[in-house]
Amino acid sequence: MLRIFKRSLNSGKGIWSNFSNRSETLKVQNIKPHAATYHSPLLIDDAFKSAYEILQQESEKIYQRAQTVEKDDLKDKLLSQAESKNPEVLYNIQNGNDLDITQPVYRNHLKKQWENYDLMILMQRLEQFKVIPDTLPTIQPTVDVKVKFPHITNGEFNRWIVPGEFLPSFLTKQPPTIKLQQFDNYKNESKLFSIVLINPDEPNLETNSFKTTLNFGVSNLSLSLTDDSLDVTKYLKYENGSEEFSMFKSYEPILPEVNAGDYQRACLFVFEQPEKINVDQINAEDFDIRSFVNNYNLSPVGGTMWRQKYDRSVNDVRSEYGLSKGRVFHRVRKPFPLI
Amino acid sequence: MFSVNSITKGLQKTSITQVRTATKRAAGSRTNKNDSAGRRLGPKVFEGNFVSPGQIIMRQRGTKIHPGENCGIGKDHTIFALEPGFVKFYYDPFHPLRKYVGVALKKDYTLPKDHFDPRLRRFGYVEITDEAEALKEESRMSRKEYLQQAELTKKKQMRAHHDQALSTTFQEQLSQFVELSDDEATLAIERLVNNYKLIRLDHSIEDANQQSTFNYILSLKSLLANNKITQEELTTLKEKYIKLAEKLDRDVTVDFSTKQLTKYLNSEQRSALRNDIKEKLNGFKNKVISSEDKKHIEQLISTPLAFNKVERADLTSDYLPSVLPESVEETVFDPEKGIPEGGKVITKYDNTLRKTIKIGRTKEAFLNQL
Amino acid sequence: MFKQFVRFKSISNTNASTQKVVNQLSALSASRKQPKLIKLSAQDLIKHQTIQNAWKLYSDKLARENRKMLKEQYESIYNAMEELKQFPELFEAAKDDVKAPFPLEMRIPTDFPPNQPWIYNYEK
Amino acid sequence: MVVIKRFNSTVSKLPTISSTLILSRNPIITRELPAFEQQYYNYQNELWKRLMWTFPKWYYYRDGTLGDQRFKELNKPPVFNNPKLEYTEGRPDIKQLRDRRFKQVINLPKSYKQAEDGSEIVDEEIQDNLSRKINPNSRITKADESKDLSSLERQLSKTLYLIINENGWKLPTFKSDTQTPLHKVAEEGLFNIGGEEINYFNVSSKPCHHIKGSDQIEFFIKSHILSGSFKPKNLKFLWVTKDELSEYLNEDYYKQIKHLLNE
Repeated sequence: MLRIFKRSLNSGKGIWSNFSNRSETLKVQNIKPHAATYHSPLLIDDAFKSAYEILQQESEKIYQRAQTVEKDDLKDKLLSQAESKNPEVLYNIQNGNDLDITQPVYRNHLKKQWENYDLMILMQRLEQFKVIPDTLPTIQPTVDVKVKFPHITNGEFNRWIVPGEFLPSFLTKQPPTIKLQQFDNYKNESKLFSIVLINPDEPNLETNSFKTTLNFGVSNLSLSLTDDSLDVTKYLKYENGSEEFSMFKSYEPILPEVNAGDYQRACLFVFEQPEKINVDQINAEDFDIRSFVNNYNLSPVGGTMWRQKYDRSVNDVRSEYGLSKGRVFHRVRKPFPLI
Repeated sequence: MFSVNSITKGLQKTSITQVRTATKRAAGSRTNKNDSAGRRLGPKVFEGNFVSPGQIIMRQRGTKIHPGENCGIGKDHTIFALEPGFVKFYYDPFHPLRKYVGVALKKDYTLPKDHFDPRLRRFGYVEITDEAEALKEESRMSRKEYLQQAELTKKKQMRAHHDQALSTTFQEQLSQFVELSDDEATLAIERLVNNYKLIRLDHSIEDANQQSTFNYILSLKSLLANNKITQEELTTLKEKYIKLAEKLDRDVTVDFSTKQLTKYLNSEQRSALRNDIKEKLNGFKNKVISSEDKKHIEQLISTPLAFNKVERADLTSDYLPSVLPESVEETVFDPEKGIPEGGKVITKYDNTLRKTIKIGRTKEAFLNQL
Repeated sequence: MFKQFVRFKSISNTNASTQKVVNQLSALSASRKQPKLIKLSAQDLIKHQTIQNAWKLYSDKLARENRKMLKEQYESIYNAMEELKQFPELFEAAKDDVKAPFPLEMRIPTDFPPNQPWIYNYEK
Repeated sequence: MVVIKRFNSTVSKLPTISSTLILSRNPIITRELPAFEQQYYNYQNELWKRLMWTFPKWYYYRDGTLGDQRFKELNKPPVFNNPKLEYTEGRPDIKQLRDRRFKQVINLPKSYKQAEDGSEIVDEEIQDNLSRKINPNSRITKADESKDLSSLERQLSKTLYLIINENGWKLPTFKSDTQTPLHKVAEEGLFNIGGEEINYFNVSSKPCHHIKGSDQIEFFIKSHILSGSFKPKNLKFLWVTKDELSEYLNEDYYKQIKHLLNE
């Protein structure tokens, strides 16, 4: 028997048993029953019952206060606070159940989780690999950007990539699925985003230096909290002539040549647009990310990066994209100065 | 008594300077002994001078000057250049008390660079123009890679073999579901094999279908890029394939766990099927299960497209436990009244009675021995 | 010579006083006396956290009320003394707080009352 | 909300003053715990008992002694772990005669005789014996049962305050001149109306509060009654708790002095 926080336990009169205004996703999901050999601490149920009532009354007060508040962020904070001690919500959070991002309490939990781990990793990689300031001057992410390559049939790569890791070319040969998890979108509105993938490490032999190439560019992509990714469904629709978003550079994988530096960085940035962009004016051949940001008044809200170097699958992918065979450089770096 | 003045006057007049000549002074003084030759410290090149990689810029004790951009530091704090360029001495606003020396890659480049500006970087590698040499360099392997070649080839062959086996089973079964021409059948089987691989990695059936379509469109684009087909051909092939895919997806899909083709069901139909099966299974709860029942239950649980691997394991442990629970009264007997054929007596501890009790179970209770 | 190995029951050769010390130390030592750690199930863990959350909320509220009362009492005394400044003699008398000895008769509340809850026969 | 005010020196005419005595009887027994507090402490107590070390029986009851015999009679050994048996609620984990999965319940031999049903056998001879069973007094007194509001023995777990009836219920108030200290006025006043057989403790000579009227100021003096009794002639009086006080006093008046009173 599940002797747990069933709403029947609390006579069902409090705010936490009322689902007329609250989402069903705040209900507890998938309760695992105790093993037959498990023994609960004694008297835990009595204390829990009273504790539940006390917290529920407090939550009711916070809900009432939230009704009087006008500001979106403050209201969101209060709504999150009102549910943060709800045992059903806590159970869902702690037991790996699917969390509904539209609920303030889950959204704030996910935001905190992101800030405490994934964001730190991302910023470390962006700074250590000098993605900032080599591309953008700096960035303060507010959106969790996750990338994976869904075409792969190899289980090893069937996952979200970790910023900074080395990826093989057979993995990156198709456009990635990009998931943008917004945290400050309180009303689940649709917002316009631009996504660019650039490689600042393409050799430039004329100057004995590097140039930046644009490998993928998408604009006017409308995403919300629930519709949050650019995936195969959207790519297919685009192929079939839909105009949900505009592409100013179709995907071209980064294909490093033999001995062309230690590695090449794939820098993916996400920008929030104030308005629709006319993509015909964008110069995709000689792309400068800083002027792109300035020209269209974009605000960088997130990003990620990975690294690539020459591997045995590069030549196959080159031929798939109809590219000529890549150059081969001498293994030893020569002391010729910059031109 | 003499006054001091008179003594000094006397000294000036006589000008006696006393020199110790015969006393023993050959050992020298204790404190003066540790002199050494100069270590030739200091800057070796100066502001604006050109340096090559490895050239020493400064020898010092401790870090009088810190290594800045494109400079390295040795174990005795010797600063040397890492890149060819022009020496610049500067202060860094992030460490206001330090002096730095750096190598600017261009003559008129000032250091330190603005914090938010991109770095100026030198490529430095030279292209190999000789084709044979280029090929040699390209095919060069590290020892680690070389040693892994055998295993990699073997894995590749196994994958190909596996794919081939899948293709043949699908080829045999495909005609049961749809009527297709030979060309279409090849495409369809390729598609179904890819779908199977994706579904195995937890993609949904619908996602896998779309991914396979997208794969085909990209392969067509690749043919176009290599001038094997024209744009018009691409459009017609694409439309043809999309029609084929629609037809195929409507009728047939792959069941991951049995690796067999099966009729496609959409998500609503699948959940209805799941509920239906669960209801049927509930009919077997708390009942004696015969060997036919057992087969039937196994069949229900492994119905294509109904449950995933974890759910199947859960259902099996729920509905086909190795020993039926004691709540199934027909399987329990009183051992004092005699033991039926194949029955077993089990001794167990009863928590409520606080003593050991003996319970007889008939052979029907032991499902694992059916 | 062949020696047969027989396991005897070990006889402790400690004397009585040493054995006493051993006993006393064993009463203090942790070996074999500790219970199993409490490993709460997912549900019970949530219940425990809920109880602790409610306790925190409850005791915070009590402490807040207490602080507020003390603050008000202090302000009352302050205002009363300010008012008393109109009457210099009274003010001086109030200021020179003659510390009365703390009464020994004052008792701390106990769980149950004494046999005689109140002493009536007090004489000066 | 009380606001700190500064004394205004431009008052021309001095107001009349009075000294009011807040005479309290402090609680004699501990407060009644609210339900949640009680449940929380019980739960924590269970956790604490569950994590307690095993009782070193061999130290307190040496093997073969009479005490050991009595202890064994009272405490049945736990179920031992028989490897041939099936335990549906988990295998016992016995160390030193204790199942380590649970709290250990110890019944100690009683120092008094006990009947079969656990009730005490009262023996006249041992009424004053230290080993007799201790039966605590009831937390509810006769005064509570008879609802005698003028008794000092009522509501032992709460603070009681003295109120008297002089044209309506009020705290004892005494007119003061500008010479005698306020606490002396209150003390004399108390002895005047209630007799001198009161042992009381004056907390401070400073007033704890004041209420300002148009031409009079009322100062409050706090003190505790320790023993003795308030025995006035021809004066009705009551000992009431803080909550009850709100029923007897003027509503505004009670609001002004509420923060001075304890539960």
